[in-house]
Amino acid sequence: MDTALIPKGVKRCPMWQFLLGLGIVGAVLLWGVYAMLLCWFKGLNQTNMNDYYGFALWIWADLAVIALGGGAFFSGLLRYIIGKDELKHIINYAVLIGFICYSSALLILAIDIGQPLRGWFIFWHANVHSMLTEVAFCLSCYFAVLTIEYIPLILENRQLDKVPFFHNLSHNMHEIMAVFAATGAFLSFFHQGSLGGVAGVLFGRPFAFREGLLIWPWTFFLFTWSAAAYGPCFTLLITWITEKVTRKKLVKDNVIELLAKISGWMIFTYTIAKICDTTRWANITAPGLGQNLADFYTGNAFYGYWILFAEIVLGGVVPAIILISAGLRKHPTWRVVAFFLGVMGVSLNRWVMVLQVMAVPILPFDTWALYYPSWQEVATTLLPVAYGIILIMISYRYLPIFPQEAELNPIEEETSTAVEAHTKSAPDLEPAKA
Amino acid sequence: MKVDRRSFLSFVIGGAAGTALSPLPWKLMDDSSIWSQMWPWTPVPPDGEVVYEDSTCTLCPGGCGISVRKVDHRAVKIEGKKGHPVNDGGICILGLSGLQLLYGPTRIKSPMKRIGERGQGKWQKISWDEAMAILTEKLSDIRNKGEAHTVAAIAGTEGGTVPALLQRFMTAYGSPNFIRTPSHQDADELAVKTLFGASGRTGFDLENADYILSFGSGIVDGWGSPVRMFRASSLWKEKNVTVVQVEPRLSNSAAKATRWIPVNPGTEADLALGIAAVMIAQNMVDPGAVAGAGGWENQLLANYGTKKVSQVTGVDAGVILELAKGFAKANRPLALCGRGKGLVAESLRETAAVYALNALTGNINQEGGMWAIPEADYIRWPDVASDELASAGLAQPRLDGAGTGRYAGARHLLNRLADAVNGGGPYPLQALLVAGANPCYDLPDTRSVRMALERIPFIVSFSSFNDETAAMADLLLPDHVYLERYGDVPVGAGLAQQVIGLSKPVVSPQFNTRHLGETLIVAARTMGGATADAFPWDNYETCLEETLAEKWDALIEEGIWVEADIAPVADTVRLAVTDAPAVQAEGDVNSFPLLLIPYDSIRLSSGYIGDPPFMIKTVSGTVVKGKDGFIEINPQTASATGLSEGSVATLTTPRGEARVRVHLFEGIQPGVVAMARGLGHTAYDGYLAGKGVNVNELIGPVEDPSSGHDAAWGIRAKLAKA
Amino acid sequence: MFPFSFEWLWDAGHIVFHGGLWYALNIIGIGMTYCIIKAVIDTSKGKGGHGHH
Amino acid sequence: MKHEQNHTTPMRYGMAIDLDKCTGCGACMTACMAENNVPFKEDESDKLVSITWMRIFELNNGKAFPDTDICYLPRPCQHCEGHGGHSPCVSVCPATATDYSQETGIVSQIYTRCFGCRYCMGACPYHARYFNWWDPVWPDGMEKYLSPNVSVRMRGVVEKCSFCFHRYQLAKNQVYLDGERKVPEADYQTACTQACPAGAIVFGDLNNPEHQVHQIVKPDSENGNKSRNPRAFRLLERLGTNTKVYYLSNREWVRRAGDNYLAHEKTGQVSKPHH
Repeated sequence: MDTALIPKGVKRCPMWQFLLGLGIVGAVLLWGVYAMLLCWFKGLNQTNMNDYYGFALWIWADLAVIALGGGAFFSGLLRYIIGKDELKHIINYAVLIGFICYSSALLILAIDIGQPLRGWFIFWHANVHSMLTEVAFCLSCYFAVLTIEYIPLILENRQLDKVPFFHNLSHNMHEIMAVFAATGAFLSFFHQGSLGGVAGVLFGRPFAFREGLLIWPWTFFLFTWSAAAYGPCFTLLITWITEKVTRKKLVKDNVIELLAKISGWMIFTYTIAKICDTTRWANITAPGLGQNLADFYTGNAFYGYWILFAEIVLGGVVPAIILISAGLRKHPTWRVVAFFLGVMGVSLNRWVMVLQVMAVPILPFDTWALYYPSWQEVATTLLPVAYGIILIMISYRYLPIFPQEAELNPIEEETSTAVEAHTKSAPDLEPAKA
Repeated sequence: MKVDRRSFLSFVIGGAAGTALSPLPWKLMDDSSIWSQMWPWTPVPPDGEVVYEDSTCTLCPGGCGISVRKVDHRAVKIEGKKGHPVNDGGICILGLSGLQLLYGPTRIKSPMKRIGERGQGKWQKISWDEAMAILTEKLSDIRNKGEAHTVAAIAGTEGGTVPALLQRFMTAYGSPNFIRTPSHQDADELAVKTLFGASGRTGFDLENADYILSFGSGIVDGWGSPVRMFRASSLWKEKNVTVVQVEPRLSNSAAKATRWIPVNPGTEADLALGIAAVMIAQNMVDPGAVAGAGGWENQLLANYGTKKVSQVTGVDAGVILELAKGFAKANRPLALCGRGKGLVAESLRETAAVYALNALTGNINQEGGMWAIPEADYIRWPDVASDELASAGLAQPRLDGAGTGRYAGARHLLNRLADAVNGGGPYPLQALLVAGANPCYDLPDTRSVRMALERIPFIVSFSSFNDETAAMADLLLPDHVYLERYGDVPVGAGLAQQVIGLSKPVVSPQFNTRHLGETLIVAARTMGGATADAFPWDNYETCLEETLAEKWDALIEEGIWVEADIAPVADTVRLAVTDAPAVQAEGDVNSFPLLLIPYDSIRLSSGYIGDPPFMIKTVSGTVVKGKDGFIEINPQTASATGLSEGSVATLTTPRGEARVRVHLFEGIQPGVVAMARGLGHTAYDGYLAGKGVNVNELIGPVEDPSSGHDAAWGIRAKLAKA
Repeated sequence: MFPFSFEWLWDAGHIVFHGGLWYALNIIGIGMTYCIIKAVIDTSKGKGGHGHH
Repeated sequence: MKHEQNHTTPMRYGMAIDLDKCTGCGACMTACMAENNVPFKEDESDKLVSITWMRIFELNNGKAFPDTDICYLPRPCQHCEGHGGHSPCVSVCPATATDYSQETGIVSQIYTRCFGCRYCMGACPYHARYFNWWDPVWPDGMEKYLSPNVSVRMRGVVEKCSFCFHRYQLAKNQVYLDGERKVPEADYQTACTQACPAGAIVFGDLNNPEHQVHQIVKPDSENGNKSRNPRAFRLLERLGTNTKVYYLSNREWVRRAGDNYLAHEKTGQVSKPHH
């Protein structure tokens, strides 16, 4: 039915199966959209946020998806600037995941603010001293870069590519993609960092506050670093999930192992830095403000020392060790466990830096503020997930996302035509000509 | 025209680019921000000329001067009046919230008659003429049958011309049943009469005292004239005056005091007498102000030995001695009583004991001491010439029994009304007029009060607000609120001078309401005969102006009239042997092991005026949460019952049962349960109704054997996990 | 965002921040403009499409 | 963050609140609500979503009966100066909707500029900032008492205590008409100060030696504006927020409750604010 749109040389599931899947995820999407409209029209009273908990579930989701979407900028950096050429086989997917993460982040921000119609004030009346301003600018600009990186992929759809203008546009964009990738890396460095700065500059909150370099608290660098470290983990995890769902091998192991190894070393170095930061904070920064670890991790029903352990050891040390040791890395199961732990670790870090920051009492006579999200918050947080799955489904079906797919999954019947199609469409599948 | 794909795409892309480059999106963005900056449903208060109008607040007996800021003829803010002898610029939380009462949804906006079942809330708006016709016809009918005495009137206060007009109306009409709402004023008046042998009230020169011994008086919880008390409290801090608060619970007053003496509930009188006994025994008494104390002293020495008192009160013997010494040795010591805000009359034994302490130091009618002064006496109307029907009615006994027999000492016993109406009285009531009072909420054992009201065939409420009693009425004749009317405000409330404030209309009446004085004058005139003759004034303003006579001009000019130089009613206190026993809490110890005591908070208006939205907003989340009301208990009491912070429990007393939540508080004696007054309203609006529990539903009146006044300070209770 | 908004100051913070911002925006803008113009030219030269290259 | 040019010396309006006098009566809270058109809902018992520019905290000494003691602590916006106007909230607002005035030392909030990101609320350790989760709705007729001097806030923006800045503007206009240069102490007082029946709040210019608040606080400008009065302390002084609301108490436990201390640290002896 839609065979004309499906890339040559690959096989896709029947239409009904595709539509059924789309329908199920679409239902979740609609639920999320309904919740989003409630938040817009009835206001943020639809959430369980409160004056102590001004940042809540979806801001965590926001920070988490941006960290996880870091795979796009870091893979781009490695591919286009550092010149790790093998990564061209996964860069498309990294870009797509990044695009999903960043568009979701922007959508979440649009739901989160009390006056969405005035959201553009953040640009218009920008306060350059605010980390959030930096976030907003770099986030929007980098989203533009991701869009630019994603457009050629769309234009490579079999039908669109037939339009000469689109073909040329796509070609030209590939030609100068390194420039965009470099700009993207620059922007990412700052907005990932600024997101870390968002918590780190809060000198009114000893739990979040960190000293730093010039105007940037240490969390600035830690966030950039962790996004670069864990972003590829997420790209690889999603790739693995996609392979499981499609029951196909989509990316060759050498590509995956290369990215996993880089990610592993990044996580390793990041974790060392994080441990140094935590040690300094626990022994110097916080006590200097009259507080110690017990104030942050005891006296409430949820936040205990376990979260520190889970973040740094389970989400840092363990995946780092797995990914940097060749034996474990080459083992598919261990590798996936590491990806999973890594994704959990960075998500937990963002959780701690948003939600626990809000929960810890600061005034000595105040109490912990624990919060649980309302269904509207859960729905709006699931909305981007559903949206992401749908975009992946559509993109995977109609765009040549995985350059190695056809090679790894030769279509056995009609061998002659397939081979012909394969050779013929090979240039179409070539994603990037740097 | 053939639209191919290429031209279509060009059109879409070109159109999008063209729109983006045009000013349209920018204009729309700008418009949206302007629109979102002032959504049409967000009110924009109109600007206008600013004027300040002074008046007197009547929301409590405190009598503060207020200054109302008006913009564009709207009252916008109430502030304290600077230089006013009572509050000098200060103001309390209730006074500040007055405009929410004026403009609020709780107002009764027009005269109405009941059309549904009682309490169903179905009303029909009627004209004032029709309303007055219903009232006067009904009253005339009863009177013409020779049953004028079967009409009763409940008033929130006796002071001022409006209550006086109501009282006069009752007299002219022929009913002895004008009943004032109970308060510590009842016990105070009786104690002054008993100890000084003359009618009057006490006044306290708090500002000049140098040692304060308060037996549960809520010095900063709304006792006396609240703003004056706050000011005094701060003054004492500045002058390092010792303030001792005797109370089973760490109230705000106790927290502000220099020293808090936790005492077993209901044993304050014993402690006072114990201190007196020490003073006598150790010869620390100034005999000047005391007469005939011999017998009393002997009785004291015999019955109130320090050891025994210590046992009863739970206060250390050493502490009793210390208190006695501190009190006696101070230059100008002052003892106060009247628990909390003084909402309950309390026993003569307790009040007299505390006043006796003052007398023993000789600090009577002295600077920094307790004064016994006459009530302001400016209402001098000719006596009512009763006709035959009136005389017959007035010859009947009062329904509450006050003034005769066992209750000879009492003037008003509203606490006995429910019983009387429910079958214990000499005759049934045919009609009840309620003004400035909310007995269905305010009296102990509200259930029996409601039951009594259900038996009364005709109830008229003059209330300005949808209160619980108005909800039970058959006819609503709403009064103006204080900011819409003239009125004289004689201030008692423990002031050592006589002060009369003037309430003036700050804004014109907002609704179709009528001044109660006016309503009474019109009613009397409509009824004709002797009743009309007793009301010779054309209207209320004339009445007020004539009554205040020479004070009128001063009041219009200054808003206040102060008589500082008043002759005390008497200078010596006559102490006599009494055998009145201590007032016990109702209920038996075995089934009800705990003691429930109500407490007062300045943030909870308790009385005729319900908490306006501003005030209820300030109430802590450990007093009300959602619809749940809290009790305070000591963690020890809680763990014995298996309760923890916030857990739900059932509180049972001999009078009722309520679902409550638990707040653990170290500042309360183990075994004692405290509950705030002022919650659990069923009437008013959604901002107040249905929140918490009305403690009056759990507590019943306990008669003071000496007077019949309600002397309940608590009730036995039990607590179970729900 | 622009020097004419009232909170604008010619201080280091604004110069560095907005300098970086406008620099990035310009690269993106110029890059895309280049791509589009070049694509228009290429197309007019008959390049691209239908696999004939 | 704009440095305004002014011919007179800059002012630093601030407060001294005597906690030994404060009775916790709530008049300040209510005066503030009435003065500043603060909205209310049917249920305000959840204090986490209850807008109270001035909020009274109840502190206790943690001791068991009968040694318990409680103290009330009124908490307006502390109008942090931080280091040179770098208050926790002002520096984080992305849209310049809140500003530190170098002229008066007042932290302002521009409701029509705020787009409700709530970052400032997260930054404020005093929880002095409140979000309008709901549309402000007054019961029919009650909107009559709203004051035109303070704009009614719309849903979705943050609001907070302004030290009754509109009163300063009115006083300043009057001073200008009268040909004076400085606003006299008595002409500019906040609604809470004016209402407090216990006289616990003293408000004025901390820089002006003639003002009572300066005489009570005796701020030490060499030492981060710490008070030289041994009774005085500031909330969370160690964070370097450099607040302009000082609290006074004779009770050691109350002074200690004003900041975080490690077990071995003594009140008033810890190191200087880190800024």
